[in-house]
Amino acid sequence: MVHKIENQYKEILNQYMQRQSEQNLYVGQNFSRQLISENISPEEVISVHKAAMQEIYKDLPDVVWHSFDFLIEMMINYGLALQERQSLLQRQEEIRVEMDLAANVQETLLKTSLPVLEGLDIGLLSIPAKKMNGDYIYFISDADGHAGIAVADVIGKGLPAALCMSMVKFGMDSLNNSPATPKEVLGVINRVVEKSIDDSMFVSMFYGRYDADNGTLTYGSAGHEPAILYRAKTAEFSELYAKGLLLGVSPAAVYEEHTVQLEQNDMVVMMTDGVTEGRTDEGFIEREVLFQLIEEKKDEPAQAIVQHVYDELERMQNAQLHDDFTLVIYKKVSM
Amino acid sequence: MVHKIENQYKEILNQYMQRQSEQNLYVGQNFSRQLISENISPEEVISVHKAAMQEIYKDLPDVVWHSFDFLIEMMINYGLALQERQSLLQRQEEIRVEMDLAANVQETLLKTSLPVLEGLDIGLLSIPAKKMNGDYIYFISDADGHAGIAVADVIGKGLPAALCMSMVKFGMDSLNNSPATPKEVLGVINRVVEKSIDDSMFVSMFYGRYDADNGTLTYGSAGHEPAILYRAKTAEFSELYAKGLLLGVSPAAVYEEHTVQLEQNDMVVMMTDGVTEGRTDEGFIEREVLFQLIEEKKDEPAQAIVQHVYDELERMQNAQLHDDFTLVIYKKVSM
Amino acid sequence: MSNQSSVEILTEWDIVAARQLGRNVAKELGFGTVDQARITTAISELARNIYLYAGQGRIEIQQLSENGIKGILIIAADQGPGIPDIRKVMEDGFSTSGGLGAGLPGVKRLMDEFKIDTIPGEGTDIRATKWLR
Amino acid sequence: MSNQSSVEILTEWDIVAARQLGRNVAKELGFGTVDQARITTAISELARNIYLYAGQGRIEIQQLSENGIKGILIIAADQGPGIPDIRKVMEDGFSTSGGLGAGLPGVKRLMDEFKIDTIPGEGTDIRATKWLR
Ligand SMILES: [Mn+2]
Ligand SMILES: [Mn+2]
Ligand SMILES: [Mn+2]
Ligand SMILES: [Mn+2]
Repeated sequence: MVHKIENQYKEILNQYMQRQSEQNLYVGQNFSRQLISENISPEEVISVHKAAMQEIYKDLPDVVWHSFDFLIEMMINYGLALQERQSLLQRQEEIRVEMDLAANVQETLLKTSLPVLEGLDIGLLSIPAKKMNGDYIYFISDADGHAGIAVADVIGKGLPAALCMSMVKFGMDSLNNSPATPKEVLGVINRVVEKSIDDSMFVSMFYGRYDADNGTLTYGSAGHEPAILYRAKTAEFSELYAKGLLLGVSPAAVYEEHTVQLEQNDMVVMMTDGVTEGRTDEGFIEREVLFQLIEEKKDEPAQAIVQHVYDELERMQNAQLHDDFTLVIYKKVSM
Repeated sequence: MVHKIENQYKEILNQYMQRQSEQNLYVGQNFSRQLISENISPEEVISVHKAAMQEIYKDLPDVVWHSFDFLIEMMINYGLALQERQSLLQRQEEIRVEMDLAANVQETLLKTSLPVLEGLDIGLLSIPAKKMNGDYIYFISDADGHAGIAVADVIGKGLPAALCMSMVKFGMDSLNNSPATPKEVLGVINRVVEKSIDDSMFVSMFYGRYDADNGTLTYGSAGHEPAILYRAKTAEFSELYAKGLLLGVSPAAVYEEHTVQLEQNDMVVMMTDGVTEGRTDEGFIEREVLFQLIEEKKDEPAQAIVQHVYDELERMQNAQLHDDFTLVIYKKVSM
Repeated sequence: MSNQSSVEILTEWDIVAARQLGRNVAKELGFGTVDQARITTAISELARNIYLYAGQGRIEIQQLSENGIKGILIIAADQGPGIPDIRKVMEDGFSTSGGLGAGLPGVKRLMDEFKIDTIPGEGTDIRATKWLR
Repeated sequence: MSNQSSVEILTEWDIVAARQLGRNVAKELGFGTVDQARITTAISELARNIYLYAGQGRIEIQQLSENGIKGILIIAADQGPGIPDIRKVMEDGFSTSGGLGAGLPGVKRLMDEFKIDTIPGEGTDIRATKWLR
């Protein structure tokens, strides 16, 4: 095989030496790719080059041959660096496989089921910026017509954030089937996070609880992006703000809760900062852009609205998500 | 700077051309390292080489210079591969930082506190083979003089195993302060794992519960490495075996439990397969080797015994752990 | 100020023509041998992408002059299928590990500036610039 | 059958002497120019490690012949501090990212076989072999 390479090289070099045409260089460069893919090191290329020259121009002075020997010596460390690249590529592939598997485990671990409630249409989309999602949605529903939802965002991304999320999930599990209010839920999870987590790790969370009996939403927030309320009657948007520290900052943190009455076709839009802090070439995406996108599809099912907002925002950002993107819409519909 | 490199190169090459000594090549190769560290690509090396030759031997025939031009063209793709190595190294460093942070989070997440019980001396060591530990120890103690311990091993390593562990931990948390027996504990955790985890992910677990009132240990096992009982009186070792499927295989799995009476200075040695399946140049480590190591230090505190076993086994394996290593000793001592 | 010329890419011979055009312009602008070879390689790679994935397209070479600094701009434009996942093709090792060539990350490294616009189903426009220092 | 010779490493000049010895033996055995340069580089790296980290030690070169196949064995031995974390020094990028040289992973790549024995506080013994094909 080495012999075949030597002959091919000599042939290509010989052509080039006669004409020095672009065509010859193109052929030579394509050949160099093949050499790399066959793990031929640069010092071997020089050695093959020298041998080819010796055959074609045997009468060149000795200094020429010595000069190639020197180049071979200079290239040895370059050859080693290239071999290192091969093993780094392999390692990268192994890590990719492990990350994929971990992302799968995370998905199974964190799975939650969408509540089914007459009169409530839910749309939901959560897209990670990297392999592992640092945003998290958890539903708590009970038989009494309540649909509770937690939308959380770990400060930090990737692996550490994913591990942190699993903690939040098990904290929420311990509340399942209990009719806890936003104030209570945020208080419990705050203590879980505060107790178990590194000092540098914080979680923001919005908790909303829809009551199908009277069509109200009660909500609270732990330093989270405010939700948006859309009033169908007046076509107006407003923010659902509630005061509260990030989870994990202080065990004594207390959380507010507020209640709004939803009317027919009103929507509550809950999200993480990945939705509002998307960056385009012209700067951050304005809230008004979000309002407009929602309004464009306001008469469609919640899932279609959510998908539309994502598609358009993704397009504006040239498909480059800088942060995990999570968007949920609760839409009150006719029973 | 490039000018300085050109001059240095010419000087070194010139020396070599005159004498072709090993000394010159040594200097040249050291210089090539410097070039790599300054991101000088191989095509630039050829170009600098050509320029130096042109200055030293201006009268060489044109074919020599053409031949260098051809080499430059051949080296461009090699240069790109080298730049790729740089960015791969950088990426590897980023991943290392993320892994370290995740390992920290995992440690905080999974922390458990050693029970303090009069008459019971506990030694404990858990060393991961990679960054993230796939072995796990969890203590459940109560005010009634019970010291429960779970020793678990996820089948699989790294990230996915770490995520799985956090699930086991929160399952155990839900049992805390309840006087559950091994049979009950294994049953509960089996259902948690079975429900939430990927089909390919299993966990082996030993659960032992020491009762300080009467000096008994009740234990059960879910497909885990058997614990070892050391009888101080007879200096004999025996296995504490209990039947049971791996956690996560079947929701209907039922677990046995057995009880042994511990006497003064008796020891229960619990471990993961990383302890017994360590490989040396001569093959697996025999159980008898483990027995001998324990016996050598049997009169010392449990922690000293555990440390001694680890040090010696590590030495036998040339410091290369193939699996996570976890070893716990419960030693009954005088009140 | 800019001065342009272009080559239609239809056959593999056109790749060579585009290379030749680029090398001539680079030489004329005063780029050294190594930079000439790099610019030519970048053009080669872009032309080859057009030839292989879009079937046809165009390589355009412009001479630039900004604030007295000269440069060369390569534009590779096609109406091919576009690139569905830019993140992936810009990843190291995606195209090069099999020795398939420099790929787009390679072009980016060979030049000083690099911009890619692609719309699935409509085509791709890549612009790469190198300045003379 | 083996034929040996060695060089004490005390000063930087001894690195050159060890290289020269290794290159001569490699040439004599019939290794080509590139392999001669690789064997020499491996020796250089090992001798340099001794010089830098152990202060003194020895490079031994043996000619091997097994089943009619010839080879060269490099032994680098010192009574230095030993290597506390082998995993780390054998990791890619640990020693080379700063351009500090091939490091031990480099020596391993340059040769066919590689074995390292080290005891902290007592010293290090590294053996690397290359066979003539
Ligand atoms: Mn986040
Ligand atoms: Mn975010
Ligand atoms: Mn394991
Ligand atoms: Mn194991």
